[in-house]
Amino acid sequence: MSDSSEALATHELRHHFENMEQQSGASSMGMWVFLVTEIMFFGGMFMAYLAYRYEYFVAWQEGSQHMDFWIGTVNTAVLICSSLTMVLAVLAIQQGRRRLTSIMLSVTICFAIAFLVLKGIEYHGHWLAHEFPGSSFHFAGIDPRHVEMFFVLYFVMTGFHALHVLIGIGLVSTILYMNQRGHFSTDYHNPVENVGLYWHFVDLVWIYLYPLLYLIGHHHAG
Amino acid sequence: MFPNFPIWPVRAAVSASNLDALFIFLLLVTGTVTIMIFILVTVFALRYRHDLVDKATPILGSTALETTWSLVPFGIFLIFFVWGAVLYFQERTPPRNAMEIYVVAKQWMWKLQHVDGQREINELHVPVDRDVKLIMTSQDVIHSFFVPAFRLKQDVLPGRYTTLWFHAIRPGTYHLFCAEYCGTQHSGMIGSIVVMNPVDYEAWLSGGGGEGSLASTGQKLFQQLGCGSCHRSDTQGRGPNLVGVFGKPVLLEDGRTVTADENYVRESILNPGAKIAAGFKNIMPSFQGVVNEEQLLSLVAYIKSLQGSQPSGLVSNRPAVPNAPAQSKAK
Amino acid sequence: MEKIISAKVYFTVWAALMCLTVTTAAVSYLDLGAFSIVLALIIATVKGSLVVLFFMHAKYINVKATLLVILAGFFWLAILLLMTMSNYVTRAWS
Amino acid sequence: MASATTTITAERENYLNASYGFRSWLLTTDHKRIALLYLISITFFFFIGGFFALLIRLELLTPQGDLVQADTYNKLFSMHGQVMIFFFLIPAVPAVLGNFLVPMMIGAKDLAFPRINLLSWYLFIIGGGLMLYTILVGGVDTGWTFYVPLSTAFLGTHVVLAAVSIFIAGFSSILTGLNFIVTIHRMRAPGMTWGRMPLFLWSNYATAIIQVLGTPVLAISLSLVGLERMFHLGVFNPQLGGDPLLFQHLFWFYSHPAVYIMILPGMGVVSEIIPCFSRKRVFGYEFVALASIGIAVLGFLVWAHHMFVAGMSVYAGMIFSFFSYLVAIPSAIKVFNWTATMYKGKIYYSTPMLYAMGFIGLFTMGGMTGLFLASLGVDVHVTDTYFVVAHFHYIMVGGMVMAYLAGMHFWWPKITGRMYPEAWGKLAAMTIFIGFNLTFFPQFILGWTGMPRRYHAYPPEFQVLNVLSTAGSTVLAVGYLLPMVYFLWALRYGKEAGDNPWGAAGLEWKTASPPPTYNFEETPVVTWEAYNYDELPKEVPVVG
Repeated sequence: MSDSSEALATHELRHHFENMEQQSGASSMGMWVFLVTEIMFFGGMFMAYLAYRYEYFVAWQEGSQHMDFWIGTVNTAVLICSSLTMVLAVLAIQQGRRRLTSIMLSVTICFAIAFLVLKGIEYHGHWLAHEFPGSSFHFAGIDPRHVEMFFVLYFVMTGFHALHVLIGIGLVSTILYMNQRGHFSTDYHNPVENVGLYWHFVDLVWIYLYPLLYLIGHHHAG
Repeated sequence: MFPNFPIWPVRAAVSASNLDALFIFLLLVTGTVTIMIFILVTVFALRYRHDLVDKATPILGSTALETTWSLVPFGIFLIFFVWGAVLYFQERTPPRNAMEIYVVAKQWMWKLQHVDGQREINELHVPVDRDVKLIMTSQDVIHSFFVPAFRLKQDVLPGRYTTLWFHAIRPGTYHLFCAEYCGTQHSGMIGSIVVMNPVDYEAWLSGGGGEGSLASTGQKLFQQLGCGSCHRSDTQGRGPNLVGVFGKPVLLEDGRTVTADENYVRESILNPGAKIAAGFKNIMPSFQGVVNEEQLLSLVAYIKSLQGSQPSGLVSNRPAVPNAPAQSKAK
Repeated sequence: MEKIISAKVYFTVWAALMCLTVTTAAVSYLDLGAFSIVLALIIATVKGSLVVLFFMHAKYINVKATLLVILAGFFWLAILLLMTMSNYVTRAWS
Repeated sequence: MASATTTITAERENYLNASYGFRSWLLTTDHKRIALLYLISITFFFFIGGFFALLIRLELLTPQGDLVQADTYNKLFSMHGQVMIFFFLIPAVPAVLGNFLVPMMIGAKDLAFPRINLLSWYLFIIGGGLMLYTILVGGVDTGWTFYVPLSTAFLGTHVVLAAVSIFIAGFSSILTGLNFIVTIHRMRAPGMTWGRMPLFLWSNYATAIIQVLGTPVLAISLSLVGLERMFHLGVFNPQLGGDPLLFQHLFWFYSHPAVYIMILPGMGVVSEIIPCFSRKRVFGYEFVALASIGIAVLGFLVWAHHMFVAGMSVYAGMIFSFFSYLVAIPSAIKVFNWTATMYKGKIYYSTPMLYAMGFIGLFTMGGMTGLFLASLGVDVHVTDTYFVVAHFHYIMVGGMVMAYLAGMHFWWPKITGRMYPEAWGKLAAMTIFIGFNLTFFPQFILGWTGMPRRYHAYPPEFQVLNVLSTAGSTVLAVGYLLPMVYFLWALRYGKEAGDNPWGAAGLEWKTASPPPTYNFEETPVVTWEAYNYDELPKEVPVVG
């Protein structure tokens, strides 16, 4: 994210760097630092999840049983596949195969859109089941107040994650456009790598969200 | 002295004397070090003024000195830490048999309720030389119960009980402040603590028009709400028998154990499904919105007063017939 | 400076991730008590490590400082979670 | 300011006269120009925050609370805190002096990501603009702490607006930190090893660590507050099932380390100035350097000492109290080392040195009173009273603002190429020192005797000390206006400074004043240790 604009105008070395190696090292490190801030951003939500799961154990179990297990599982697979195509896009540009890079980026975008569509279907299901927190929320089982909080955290966490997927689609599209314009080559492809890092991070967050939200109460429901 | 220029707050409780000792110790130690640094900076600045010295003497540093001025402060800090922690632990551990007073804070007043039924607003009368324990909650935002003369402060939280205890040693009238910013009239949420001689206190108690003890108010409410139809005083009820439960560990349905303290009783009334006692079903309705904070406190006081002759130890309260048929509506 | 990893590695990692997803989903049908969540998180951590090490090339980074950045991220997350939980876990003690 | 500075040193091309016009400033990627943009912005916010402070002090002149209404007073202290912390103190040294000096001190042409640096300033301006808008449409009265459920369910003011403005300013701070970390790691000139870096860089590096790791947690906490308030979602509000203490944990996870964001760079400034005006290498370089990193790491383990009376468990309180004492040790190490640096030096009482010595004194007092607050038992009494207010003003204003002014005087010749009037500088330094102590020392006593903070009206016995404090604040205000005036005067009428008026070590003094756009004619190669004053002229050329 950070460096796509950084390199937009220029193929060659930016004036303030001594050489390409310094430039690409700085760019990848900058991206990692940015991802660390993302870890801490999601960390705040994981903290809320953890504290309340500890306090309202039963409600968390209950809430989890109302997740759409199959959509969650399929979405996990979708994101893993998109990570594969993303890393293959990076590999292709490293080898200078620009056309293959474009294809792989396009497939990644398709997977990302599929993820969001499935997420939308899932949200719609929750809406119909009166599981949206707020005045329309209705829950018949034990401890409805804290089950509602489970749903608050569910929507906040998956909502922020979906926002990141959306931003990811924008970034991958930008990279795709730049690649079509011939911006990248074997020698210069930092932006592709950085968007790749960002995309894998989005996958990484989901890898934890999946068990924490979908699996903790599943055996009771299943 | 100077009535409008105090430099030391009044010492009116045991906690105040304890704390003052630590405070003076801290003041002496930190004061000495601070003055030492001031003197060193001043002396160096004067002694090594640029026109008195031809050339600075290069010194790189000294590991021995660095170690010393890391380890010595560390040792001193350990004393501060342990002393402070011990005081804190004492302040947070109310003695048994303390006289209990219930506090409900709201924007922007203090409501105080004695076990015998007297209610007060923004003023609390307590006897000298008695352990007094406050059980506090808020019905809106976070407040903080602060009595400078006792050197005590505790935030008062909505949705939970916090406690505070003191042992007053000097009769008099002392400030009660709200110390946690709580909205527009925060600075108006002040009151006073009146510490009285036992004789005066008895006189005050008999003068106040209490409407029966807090526990008896709670008992009435308990009957009004129909709690007794399930929480019977034998083992046949659909809910646990509450006699002698208070203060004991309770085995929960999911295998965990909690202590039946004020917060557990409160949670079980407002949010019965959260921690169900082992052997019982989740059939009790929530009383969220049905009882207010003061009524809740009276229920807590009532349940606390039910000190029956149950054997101590882990109270399981399991009914004689496990999972008694109980699907009809509770209440 | 940069190392090109063969597509074979990526496909292997992908296959492993898919298998682990199926495993964790399958295991969730069993009631293992408290161990359910532990197992699910162990699998998630294995999956996460695979993503970070191979897809994100952490295994191949030759700048030590960048590795330090990654470790710092997880270390600070642990500080946040553990230190806060110290309050919740000990709340009932007194 | 821009047009005034461009008239000087016409002969040599430098970053100020390299190009002209608004576009050349607003679209610049030169770290030095961005530093000046930040300087103007934060100075503006400093005076806004200062104005609120003066109103607060005027209100407290009398116990009745008769100058402004209670809700106005609450808005005043809330906005004083939010403006000063997020729009002055946090960006002050890193974004102004750090931006200007970090690349130069390591011998680089610019920061690693110049455009991101500019983006960071724009985010600051957007956040700051929103904050100004919040103030203009009626302000906010949450305190700077946004405690729930007060902020999410009870106040009718512009809470979400203020939260969004701080959220955005937070990203500006993150980007500055990100840039510094990468720059210091990847852009050092040949020979500029970690062990040769000036301590200002070490402390800015430590600051950047906190900015990058802490700020996102503030961002998510404020987001959750906004969501709870706007959509009535239960996250923290106990009436909706939440736990208000969780908010306090998340908030202080950032906001306690944020105190170190504010003070660490100031420590870096002082570590530059004391060796220069003692003409001697800093005592125990490695220890001062590592103490910065130590503070950054340990600083993350102490946050809940703000919550000792909040209803936290006794055992958690003990853990956090212990770590709070631990983090005091690196700070103590620094104070001892600065003092030891003066020993057998050749000391010049220049303006920056006066500020630096003032810093040592005031920071020591702030730190020592911190030991009272770290002690569980004492904290119960003095927390949420004026004792805390005095303590953190000794650190933030006595420490940080003194250090910031010290740095501004020290590097003013480098930034503008002109000297400020030395006599006026000394006068201002003395005025500020006296005014500061008069303002804030009485507040220690007020707090100890029990006056709670954030009180609009107070019992009459506290009046004498409050009057003293208000009197001090007027002296302090004059002290802060003085540098403003003579700095502007010096832009046009100041003596030309020359490249290195102080005879100081450090790469920034080896280039022209003001420096050329790319800082150095050619990339410097460092072959010497930091603070090699024994190899430099034994006297300070200008004030000597």
